[in-house]
Amino acid sequence: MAMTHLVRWAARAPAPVYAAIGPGRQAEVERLLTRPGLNRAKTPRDAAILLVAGDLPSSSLDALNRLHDQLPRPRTTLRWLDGDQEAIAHRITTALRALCDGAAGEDDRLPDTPANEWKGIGPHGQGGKGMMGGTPYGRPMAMTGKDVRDGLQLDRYTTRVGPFAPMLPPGLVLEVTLQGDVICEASVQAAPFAQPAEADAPALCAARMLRLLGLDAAADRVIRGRPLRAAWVTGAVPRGLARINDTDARDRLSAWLRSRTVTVAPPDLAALLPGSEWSEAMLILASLPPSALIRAARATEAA
Amino acid sequence: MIALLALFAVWTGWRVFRVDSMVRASFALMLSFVSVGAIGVLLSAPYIGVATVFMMAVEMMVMAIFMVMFMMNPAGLNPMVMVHQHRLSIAAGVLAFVGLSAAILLSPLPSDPVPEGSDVVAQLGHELLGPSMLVFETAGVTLLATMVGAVILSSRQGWFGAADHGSRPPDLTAGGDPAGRQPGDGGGHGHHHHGGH
Amino acid sequence: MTLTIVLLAAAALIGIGLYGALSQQSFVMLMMGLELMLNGALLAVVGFWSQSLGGMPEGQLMAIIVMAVMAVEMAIGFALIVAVYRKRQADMTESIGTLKQ
Amino acid sequence: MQAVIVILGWTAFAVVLARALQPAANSTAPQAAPFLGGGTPDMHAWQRFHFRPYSMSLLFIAFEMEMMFMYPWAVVFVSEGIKALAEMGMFLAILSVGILYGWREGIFRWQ
Amino acid sequence: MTALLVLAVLATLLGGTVLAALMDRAALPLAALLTRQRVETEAPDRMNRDLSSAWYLALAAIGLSVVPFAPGLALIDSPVGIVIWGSCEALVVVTVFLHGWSPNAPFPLIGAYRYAAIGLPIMLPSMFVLIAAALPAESLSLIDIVESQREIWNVLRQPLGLPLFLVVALAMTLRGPMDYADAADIATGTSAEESGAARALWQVARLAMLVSISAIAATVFLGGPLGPVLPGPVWLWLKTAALMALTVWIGNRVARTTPDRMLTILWVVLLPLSFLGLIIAGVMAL
Repeated sequence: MAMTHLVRWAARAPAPVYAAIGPGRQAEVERLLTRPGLNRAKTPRDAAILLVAGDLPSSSLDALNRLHDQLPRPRTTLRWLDGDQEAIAHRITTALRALCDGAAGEDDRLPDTPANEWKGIGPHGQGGKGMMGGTPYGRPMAMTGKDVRDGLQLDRYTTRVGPFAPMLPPGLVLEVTLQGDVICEASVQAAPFAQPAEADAPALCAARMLRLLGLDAAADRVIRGRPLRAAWVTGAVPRGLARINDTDARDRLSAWLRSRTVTVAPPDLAALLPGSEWSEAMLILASLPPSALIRAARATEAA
Repeated sequence: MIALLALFAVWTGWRVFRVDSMVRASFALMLSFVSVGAIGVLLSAPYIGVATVFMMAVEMMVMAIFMVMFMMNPAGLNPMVMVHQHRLSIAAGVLAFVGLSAAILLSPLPSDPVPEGSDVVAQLGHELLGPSMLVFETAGVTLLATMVGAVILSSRQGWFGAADHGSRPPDLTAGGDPAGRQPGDGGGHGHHHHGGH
Repeated sequence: MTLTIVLLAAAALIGIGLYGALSQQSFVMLMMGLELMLNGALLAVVGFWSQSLGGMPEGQLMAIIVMAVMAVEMAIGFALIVAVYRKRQADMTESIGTLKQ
Repeated sequence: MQAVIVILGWTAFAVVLARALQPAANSTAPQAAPFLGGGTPDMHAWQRFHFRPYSMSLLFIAFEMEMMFMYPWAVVFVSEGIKALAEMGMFLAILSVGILYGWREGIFRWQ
Repeated sequence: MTALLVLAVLATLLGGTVLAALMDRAALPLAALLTRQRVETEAPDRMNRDLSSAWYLALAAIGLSVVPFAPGLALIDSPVGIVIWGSCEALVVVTVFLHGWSPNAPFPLIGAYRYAAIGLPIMLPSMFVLIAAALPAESLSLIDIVESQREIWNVLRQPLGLPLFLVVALAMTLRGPMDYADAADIATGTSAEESGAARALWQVARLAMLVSISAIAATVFLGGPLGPVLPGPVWLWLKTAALMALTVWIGNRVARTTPDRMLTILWVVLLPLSFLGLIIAGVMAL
């Protein structure tokens, strides 16, 4: 009884969609996800539907599979190849209803094997040895190293983020080494996917920064072309972030909010990111228009 | 009730040194403080009891942060024992407990409980303000000295330039193999998935 | 009776704290032992105040002083750990011993 | 007595509720990998985490101790009158020096 | 009487949580979450993961138990009510930290530490405004604080108190400008790795905490159950609902700055403001 009510409510809820955005589709997906019946999930753990927009290059298929498997069951993948917003919105709600009606959903795409074989190794069978050695539970532990800010040498955490990270532009794979939440080293493993000029539209650029500032509703309003209703928006962006051609992140945000296009020379990403705290780094990346960011990342990647 | 809480306080206190994860150790200690606070509330010391919970929740949060910052293997992913002079310590601990217990059990404890319905918080307030400004001034100066001392010691800009100037790595003789794997020697670095070339 | 139970628990906490303070190699864990001993002291003070001192306000003041000692000990202790780690990248009590050389 | 029982009761209630509502978690290996937008980590996320405002947290536990004195002070404030105001003003002024010093040293920034 | 008060707390918590979910437009998504799998991360701290949401919920219930539903009538009738609430705030920081620590994943971990950095100092203004409210009452008990507002509400007598406390409410409920634990730039931070019922329970606990802290604010600054004609509990509910709506509204409309700037703002702007509020309250009370 309770279960049937729950399922009925679940079917009426806005569809939680996690978008894996391919080349050329960023603007369309960003506009699509402001529709009332859809909910933009910020993590795959919150999503039921994986929306794959456009043709992904084969190099990012591994990442897509990893992302797909991270969605909780039951889940569905939808591919969106044409530009028809009505049709895809309809497909998403139909798919969600099918999941609520008991459709089995998709199985994992990757084999059920850990990153490293660990079971039965080590004194407790946990895969580790000694104090910090081995690969306990399948992964090694972080080790200490140089720090960029205060010289306290604590652990460094190295990881690749992207290409479908919600806070990074689609396609960008960053290899970052973090110490705490400060980026010590950053390198571009893959440049963002090419996007048409539409992705540089002031409303979309402003909305990306507004989301990082915790203003989702305001971001949706700006994309729909309505006036912004929020306080302390430009003031919340620190001064001096990513200063290029005499404009910093705050200046670019206020230009976008006044519907002005911003053009900047592509910066040197490898010099821009290290030393900044994670949320500052995300603001820096979001404050660059996609065209500039893509050129910058390609230059860094080539170097 | 008091006996149960006392038992819980002792058990969580014991768990502090028996868990692998530093976060669990800190918060086991916090639970020990919380149950001591609850005993305080039951023993007609509502302010001291609740304030213990308040203060210790905060202090153990900071404790957990520093434990994780400076302990190897902070999450206890590899089970470990990091003790020295183990027998001596056990002996000292047991001796302290036995000695104190004997003193408690053998000496006559005067019985003069807090009078029913006395406003202990207001009494404490009057005691703190007191006839002179002594308590507040002493506490203020002590805490100021602590604040300044903690900032000087912990921040990089000491009085004589950067504090890590001329520092060198430690001798690794004492702790066995504490530095573990060096950062560059393999293991898990082979999984780069390049894309978009 | 209540007082005996409370004081015995306090004695046990002090005993465990002493064991921890003596046996732990790491400076941070040593601080936990100290805190546990102070916890026992706090319990004893509160118990004594409540059952044997007839509600003398000095007893409560004593408990506050114990807590202030804890706060001061923690702030200075951790600041020292940061300073030593910065100099030596070490967090073992034995390594601190070699600092004297 | 009632306060302690109520607090224990709510805690037990919440724990039982959480147990009843949450099914056991289960995952296959690819599902269990930490979410990094399709990326892969090299190591466990648990680490000697470099908490940046550590000097702030030390200043904080010293400063927070003053709360212990302030609560009883608030109760007797009206009956002690202007003297209580003066003492607390002095106390807070002394402690504010510590905060100003910390601010000058930049401990409220990410170090 | 006690049983009735337990029911009152439970009903307020339940009704308030549903109301908060409707204000957030989160009711249906929360129901939907319950139908999905609960994912487990690699080598998590299972005990703390399972307990953190439960503790958050329990702290909301304990906080609400201190609130008087009618003049002189609270489930926890303690002489140190605001200190109990202060302990709840301190334990919320611990709980959110554990929630982010336990999954053994990078984004939750960053969220946990960020919240520890912001959540600890935010307690100072919170304590100062509550102490300021205790001055005219000459007591730390919320019942006496309500009684002291028979002539004039604290929101008028201590104009800085409520605005500062709303900032605390945003931080304690992980909302909008103070949501450093579950922010968007770390993919919803401490709950980034949680799905299904576990995620739903964490969100429910956040909403319950919103009810609890709004009820505290209504009691301390808006006279709680005091009011003409209607019975006490109804006034308390109305005032709580109004403050909940205000908090949600602010949370949706004010931008969040970077954590290190917020830390400086907390110590250098909000803390002196709360000193000022205390001095104003002290002079008014004499």
